[in-house]
Amino acid sequence: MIQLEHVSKTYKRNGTETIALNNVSLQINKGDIFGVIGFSGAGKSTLIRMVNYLEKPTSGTVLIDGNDVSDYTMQELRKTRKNIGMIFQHFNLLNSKTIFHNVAIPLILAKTDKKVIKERVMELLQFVGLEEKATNYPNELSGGQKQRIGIARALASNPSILLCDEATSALDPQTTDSILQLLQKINQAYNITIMIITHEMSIIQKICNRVAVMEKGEIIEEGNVLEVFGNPKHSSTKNFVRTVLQDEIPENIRKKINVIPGSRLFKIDFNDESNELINDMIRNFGVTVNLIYATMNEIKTNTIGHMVIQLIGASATVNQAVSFLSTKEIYVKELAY
Amino acid sequence: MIQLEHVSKTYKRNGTETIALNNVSLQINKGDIFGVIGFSGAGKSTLIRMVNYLEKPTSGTVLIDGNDVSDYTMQELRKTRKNIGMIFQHFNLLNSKTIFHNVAIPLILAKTDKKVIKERVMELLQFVGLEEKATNYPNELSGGQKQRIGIARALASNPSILLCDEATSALDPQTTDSILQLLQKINQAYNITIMIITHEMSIIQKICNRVAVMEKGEIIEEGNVLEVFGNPKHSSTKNFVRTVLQDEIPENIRKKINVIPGSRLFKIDFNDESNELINDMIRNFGVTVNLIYATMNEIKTNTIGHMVIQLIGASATVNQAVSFLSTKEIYVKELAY
Amino acid sequence: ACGNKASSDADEEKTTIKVGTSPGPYSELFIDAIKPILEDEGYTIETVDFTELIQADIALDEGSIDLNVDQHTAYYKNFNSEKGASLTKITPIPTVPTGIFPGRKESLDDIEEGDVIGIPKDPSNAARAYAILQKAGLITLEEDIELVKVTQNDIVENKFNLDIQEMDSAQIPRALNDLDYGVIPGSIVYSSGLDASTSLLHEDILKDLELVAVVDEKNKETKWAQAVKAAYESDEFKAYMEEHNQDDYWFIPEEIR
Amino acid sequence: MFQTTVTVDQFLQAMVDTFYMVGFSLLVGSIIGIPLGILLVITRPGGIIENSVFFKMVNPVINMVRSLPFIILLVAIIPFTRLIVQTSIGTAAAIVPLIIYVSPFIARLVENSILEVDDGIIEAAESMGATPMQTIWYFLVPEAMGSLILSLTTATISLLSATAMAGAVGGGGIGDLAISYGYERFDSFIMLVTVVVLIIFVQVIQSVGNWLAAKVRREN
Amino acid sequence: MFQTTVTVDQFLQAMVDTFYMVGFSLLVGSIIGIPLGILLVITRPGGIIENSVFFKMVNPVINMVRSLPFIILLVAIIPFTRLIVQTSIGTAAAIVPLIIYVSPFIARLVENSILEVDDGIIEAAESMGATPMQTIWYFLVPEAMGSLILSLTTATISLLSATAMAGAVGGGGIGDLAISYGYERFDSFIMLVTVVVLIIFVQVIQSVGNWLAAKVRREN
Ligand SMILES: Nc1ncnc2c1ncn2[C@@H]1O[C@H](COP(=O)(O)OP(=O)(O)OP(=O)(O)O)[C@@H](O)[C@H]1O
Ligand SMILES: Nc1ncnc2c1ncn2[C@@H]1O[C@H](COP(=O)(O)OP(=O)(O)OP(=O)(O)O)[C@@H](O)[C@H]1O
Ligand SMILES: [Mg+2]
Ligand SMILES: [Mg+2]
Repeated sequence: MIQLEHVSKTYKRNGTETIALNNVSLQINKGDIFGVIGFSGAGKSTLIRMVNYLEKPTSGTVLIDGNDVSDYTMQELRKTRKNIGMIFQHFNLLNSKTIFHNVAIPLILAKTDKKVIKERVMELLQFVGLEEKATNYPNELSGGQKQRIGIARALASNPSILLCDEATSALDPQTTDSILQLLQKINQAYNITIMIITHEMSIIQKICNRVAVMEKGEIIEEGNVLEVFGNPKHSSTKNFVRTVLQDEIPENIRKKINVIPGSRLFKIDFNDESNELINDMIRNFGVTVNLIYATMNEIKTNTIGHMVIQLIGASATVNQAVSFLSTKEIYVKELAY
Repeated sequence: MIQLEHVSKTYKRNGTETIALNNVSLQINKGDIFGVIGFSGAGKSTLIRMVNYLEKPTSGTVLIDGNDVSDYTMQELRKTRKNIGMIFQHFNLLNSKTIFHNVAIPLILAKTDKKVIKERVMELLQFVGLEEKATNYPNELSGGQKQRIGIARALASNPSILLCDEATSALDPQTTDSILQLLQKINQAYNITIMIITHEMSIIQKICNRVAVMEKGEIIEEGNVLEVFGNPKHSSTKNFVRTVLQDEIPENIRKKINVIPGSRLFKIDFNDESNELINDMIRNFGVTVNLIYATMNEIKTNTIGHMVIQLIGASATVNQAVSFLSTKEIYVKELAY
Repeated sequence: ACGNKASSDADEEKTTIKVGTSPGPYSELFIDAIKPILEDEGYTIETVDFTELIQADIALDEGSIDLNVDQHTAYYKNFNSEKGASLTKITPIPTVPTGIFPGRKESLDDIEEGDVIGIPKDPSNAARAYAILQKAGLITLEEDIELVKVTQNDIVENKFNLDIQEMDSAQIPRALNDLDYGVIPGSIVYSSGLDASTSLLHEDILKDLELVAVVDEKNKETKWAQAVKAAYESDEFKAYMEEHNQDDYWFIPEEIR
Repeated sequence: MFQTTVTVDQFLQAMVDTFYMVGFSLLVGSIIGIPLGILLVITRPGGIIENSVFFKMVNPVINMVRSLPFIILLVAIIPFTRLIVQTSIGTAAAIVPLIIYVSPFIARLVENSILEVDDGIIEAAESMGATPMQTIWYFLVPEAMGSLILSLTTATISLLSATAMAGAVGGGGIGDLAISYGYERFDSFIMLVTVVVLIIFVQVIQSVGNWLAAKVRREN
Repeated sequence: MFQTTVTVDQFLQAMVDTFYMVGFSLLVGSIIGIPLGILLVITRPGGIIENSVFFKMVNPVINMVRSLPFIILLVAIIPFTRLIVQTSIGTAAAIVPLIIYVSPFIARLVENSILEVDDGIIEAAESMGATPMQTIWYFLVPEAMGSLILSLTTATISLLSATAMAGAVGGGGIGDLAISYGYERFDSFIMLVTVVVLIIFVQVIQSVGNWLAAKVRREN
C-alpha cells in the first residue's frame, strides 16, 4: 500500500519557486492499477518520483506499507526500492551496455544466478518483442524500442510495485495494447500494485481500476475510474473524457444536420439499457427518430456512451416521447441546432 | 516538394545488418500535411531523417524541390536545412541554455536582430503555453514541456518544411490539439509542407491530408487519408484504423446482447446518409430495430462510422428490411452472435 | 652566437654588468665580496637567477648576460666546442673543493665490495667526482680522457665493484642514509650546512677544475671585464677572504692569493 | 628556522613572475589549445568536418610535444623562443616553452570534454544548418562548459607546477624559489613558505574552477 | 653525429627503467586515483553518498599534492619513501613520488569524467536500490568508460614526462638519459634517439588510448 499524506514539492532557483506538488494526499491499495492523468506539467512525474523517494517531498509524508519512508535508513530504502520497478519517461538506459545487459541489470544487482538471468531476460525481451536486439546497444534502437527495454528492465526483478511514467507514450497502439495486457496479467497473477502515469485516456480506460486527475500540482478528482469518468466534475476531467468519448457532436456533422422545422435535438445516454429506445419511441409514439450521432466506449468492463437523435413529429407526440425517455432514468438533454 | 526514390538504409555492425528502410519511394507535395504511421521500429524516424539528410541513404535518391541532395555542397545543404524545421523524438535541447535561448537558437544562427528574436521567441513560447518558463533550463521542465520547447524551436525560423518526429507523444490530448491547430494554421497561412510521424491515428485523422503506413522498413500503403483509412488493405493499417474506430463490437457489449431467437445482427455504415435508416426500417417494414452499438468518427472533414443493429421480426419482414438496406448503397454485413 | 644585443661601441661606456647567478657559493661570493667593490667603482650589478648552468652559458653566449662565475675551465671549454661559442675566462676565482663524505660507512677503510656511492650527475660536478674517486684509488679512468666528458663508461677498473649512483647533487646530502659514501661538491656542502671537516677525502683541485669568471671572448678586454678581474685580484677582496676563510673552506688559486 | 637569504622583494617579485607566467601561458595556451582540442574532435573520423589529413597531421604533433620532458622542450625550442621574444632567458623566455607545453595538454583535455557532448545536440545543430563554427560556438562549447572549466583548472594547476622549471632559463617565480633556495640551497624556511603559497594558489584555482563549473552545471 | 658515450646496455636499462616506473606508478596511481576521483564525485554536495567531511578533507589534500613541483614533492616525502621502499635512491625510490604525483592527477581527471555521466543514469541506479558500490561499478564507470580511458591516457603521458625528473634520485630512464646525456653532456645523438623513443612511446600510448576509447564508444 502506498500513501501520500499532504505531500508538497517546491523547486527553488534564484529566488523563484515552482510548486510542482501542492498538498497532495493519495492512497493506492495493494493490487490497484492506479492511473494518474493530467496535462503536461501538472506534476505527474513529480508525484510518481515521490513514491520511490527519488525526490524528497518538501513537506508531507510518504508511507509504503504503512512505514514512513523518511524514517528509512539508506539500506532500508534500497531494500524497498528493489521491490519497486520504475519505467522512466526518458528511459535512462545504459548506453555503454547491450540491450541484454540493460534488462539484466536489476538481476545482476540482486546477484541472481547467471543462468536464471539469461532465461528471465530472454523471456522479457520476447514479451516486448525485441529478442533479436539482445546484442544491440540502446543507441541502435528506435524510440519505442528503447521504451520497451525500459519496461522489460522494470519488470525484470518481479517487483511488487511498478511505477510507469508514460511507459507507452512512444509506442503504437498495438504494442501498447500488448504491454497493457502484460501489465494486467502480472497484476492479476502476482497481485502487484501498478501506478501508471499517462495522458492517454484509453490507457486508463483499458486497465486502471482507480484514477487521479492532476492539475497544477493538485489532485482535482480521484476515485474509481467509472465514477470519475462516468461523471466528471472538473472541466479538465471532462476534457480527458472527451478524448475517448466524443462528448459533443463533431463540427462537420453538426453542420450537415438537416434542420427540419419543428424537429428537436436530444442527447441521451447510450448504454446496454438503451438498445431498444429508438424502436420503442417510434413504435409507441409515432414520432420519427433520426440517429444523428452515436458513440460508445468501454471503460474497464463497463460501457458508457451517448447518442444524438432528432425527433420529428407533432409537438405533443414529441413531448410524449421525451417524457417517456425521462421515465427510463437515463440522461436526456435537449440541444440547440 | 520532397521525393524519395528507392531509398534504402542499412545499419551494419559486427557483420550483422539491420535494414531500417527497404526501397522506399515517396512524394510529398508542397503544402501537404503528410502523416507517417507504423509500429515501433518500422523505420519512421529513419525515413524522416533522410529528408534533411541527417542520415545518408545506403542507396536511392533524396530530392528536395527536384534537386538531388547528395549533389549538394555542404553549404547548399546547410542552406536547405535552414529551411527545414525538425522536432526530434528525443527533443535534443541544450541543457546549458535557458528555454528562451533554446527556442532562439535557429534565429541566432541566422543572425536575426535581437529585438526581433525576443518578440518571435516570446510569441512562440506563448503558443506552446510556456512563456513563464523562459528563464528556466530544460532539466527543470516536465517531459511534455520539453517537447513543446522542441516544437517552438522548430518553428522559430519559419521553415518551409517541418519534420515532426512524434512531436506530441508526450503531450496530453488538449495540448496536442492546440499544437495541431497551430500546425494547421501555419500550414494554411504559409503553405508549408509538414511531415508528421506518429502512431496516434487521431493525429493523422485530425490534420493530415496524406498518409503512409510503414511496416518493417517498407511503405505498405500510401495515399489520401480518407482512401487509406476508409478502405484499409493491410492488416496493419486496419489495426491502426481500429484504434480510432472500434471496428468490432467491444467484448463486453457483445456478451450482454440479448439473443432473441430468430433475430439477426447486422453491421452497417453509419454516416450522414444513414441518419434515417432505423426510422425507415421500423416504419416501412414493421421490423423491430435495436441499436446495439454505434461509433462515428471524423477523418479530416469526413465522417465515417458504423453501427450494429439487431433486427427482430418475421423472417420475411427482416429479409425485406435487409434488401432495403442494400438499395441504399451502404455497406451491410451480417454478424454471427 | 648570434643576435648580440650589446653593441660594441657602447662597451667603452658600459657601466651595468649583468651576472648570471646560480645556487651555490660562487654567486654568493660574487655578490657579497665583488659586487661592493665594483659598485664603488661606479658599476651597477644586475643579477639573473639560473638553476641550470647550461642556460646561463647560453645566455652568456647570446649576450643576454655579461658574466658568469659558476663554472670551471673544463666546463666552458667543452661548452665552446659543443656549441661553437667563444666563452673565455678572465680570472680564476676561489673554489670550494669536492669531498667524499661518510654515509652509512664512517671511513674509507671500511669500503667493501658493492658499496653504494652517490655522485653528482651534472657533468661539471661529475668530472670532479670521478677525479676524486680516482684519487682515492677506488676506480681507474681511461687515460687521456677529457675530464669533463667522463661518464660511468670511462671507468676501466672498479676495484670494489662500487655501485655508483649518479644523482642530483642537492639530493646527495639528503640521501646519505641510503648511501655508503657521497661525493658532494663544495657548493652543496656549503648550502646544506654539512660540516666540511667531516669530509673523508678532499679533492686536489686540478687547474682545469678551478672556478673561473667567464665572459664572451670579445668582451675580454673591455673596461668592465678588466674591472671584474681587478676586483678578484684586489686587496680588498684578499682581505675579505682572509676574514671569511678561516677554516680553509675555500681553495684560493695562486693567481689571486 | 626563520632565517633566510631571500628578501621580501625577491619573494614578491617571484609572486609577480608566477602570476605573469601562469596567466600569460594559460591565456595563450588556451587560445591555442582550446581550438586545437575542438578541431581534434570535429576533424576526426565521423566528426562534423571530418578531415583525416588535418587529424592525422596534428594528432602526432601534439603527441610529440607532449612526449618531451619540459627541459628538453625548453632547449629544443630556444631558436623559436628567441625569434618570438628576442631572448632566451628570463620570464618572457620561459613563457614560450610553457605555452608550448600547456597548449597540447589543454587540447587533449578539451578533446575529451567535447567528445562527451551528446550526439543528439550535434544532430540538432546539423538539422538547423549550423556552420561548423556555429556548431562549435553555440552547441559544443556551451554544452561542454562545465567539463571544459574543470579541464582548464587541471591545466592551470599543471602549469603552475611546470613554472617551477622555468628557473632553468632564469624565469623566476615561486616554484623556482622553492627549488633554487628551498631545495638547492637547503633553505627550509623559504621552502616552507613557498610550499604554503603554492598550496594556497592551487587551493584557490581549484576552488574557483569547481565553483564556476558547478555554476555552469547549475548545481549551486 | 653517430658517436655517443651511452652504451647499448645503458640504453636498454633506461628503457626497462622507464617501463618499470611508468607501468608501476600508473598501476598504483590508478588504484589510488580512480577510486579517489569517484569518491570526489559521490561525496560532493548532492552526490549519491554526500559526505561533506570526507569531501572537504580530501579535496584540499589533492590540491596540496598537486601544487608541489615534482622535485619538492620528491624531497618532501623522502621519509615516507624510505618507509615504503627502504631506500631513497634508485628507480624504486622514484616510483613513490611518481605515484604520489600521478594519483591526485588521475583523481581530478576521473572526477571530471564521472561528473559527465547523465543524471538519469544515476536515478535509474537509485531506483533499482543499487548500493553506492554497485552504482559506481555497474552505472558510473561503464557510462564514463570512454572518457576515463582518455583521461588515463593523458595521465600516462604526463607520467612518462615526469619520469624524466626521476634522475634526481638516480631513478634512470629514457627521460633522464635525454637530460643528463643529451642535454647536459651535449650528446646530440643520444638526444635524438631518446626523443624519438619518447615520441614513439607517446604515440603508441595515445593511439592505444584513442583506439580503446573509440571501441568503448563503439565508433569503430
Ligand atoms: N544506429 C542503428 N544501428 C542499428 N539499427 C538501427 C539504428 N538505428 C535504427 N536502427 C533500427 O532500425 C529500425 C528502424 O528504426 P526507426 O528509429 O526508424 O524506427 P521508428 O519507426 O522511428 O520506431 P519508433 O516508433 O519506435 O520510434 C529499428 O529496428 C531500429 O532498431
Ligand atoms: N527541477 C525542477 N526545477 C524547477 N521546476 C521543475 C523541476 N522539475 C519539474 N519542475 C516543474 O514542475 C512541474 C511539474 O513537472 P512534472 O515533470 O511533474 O510534470 P508532468 O505532469 O510529469 O508533465 P509531463 O506530462 O509533461 O511529463 C512543471 O511545471 C515543471 O516545469
Ligand atoms: Mg512527466
Ligand atoms: Mg522513431
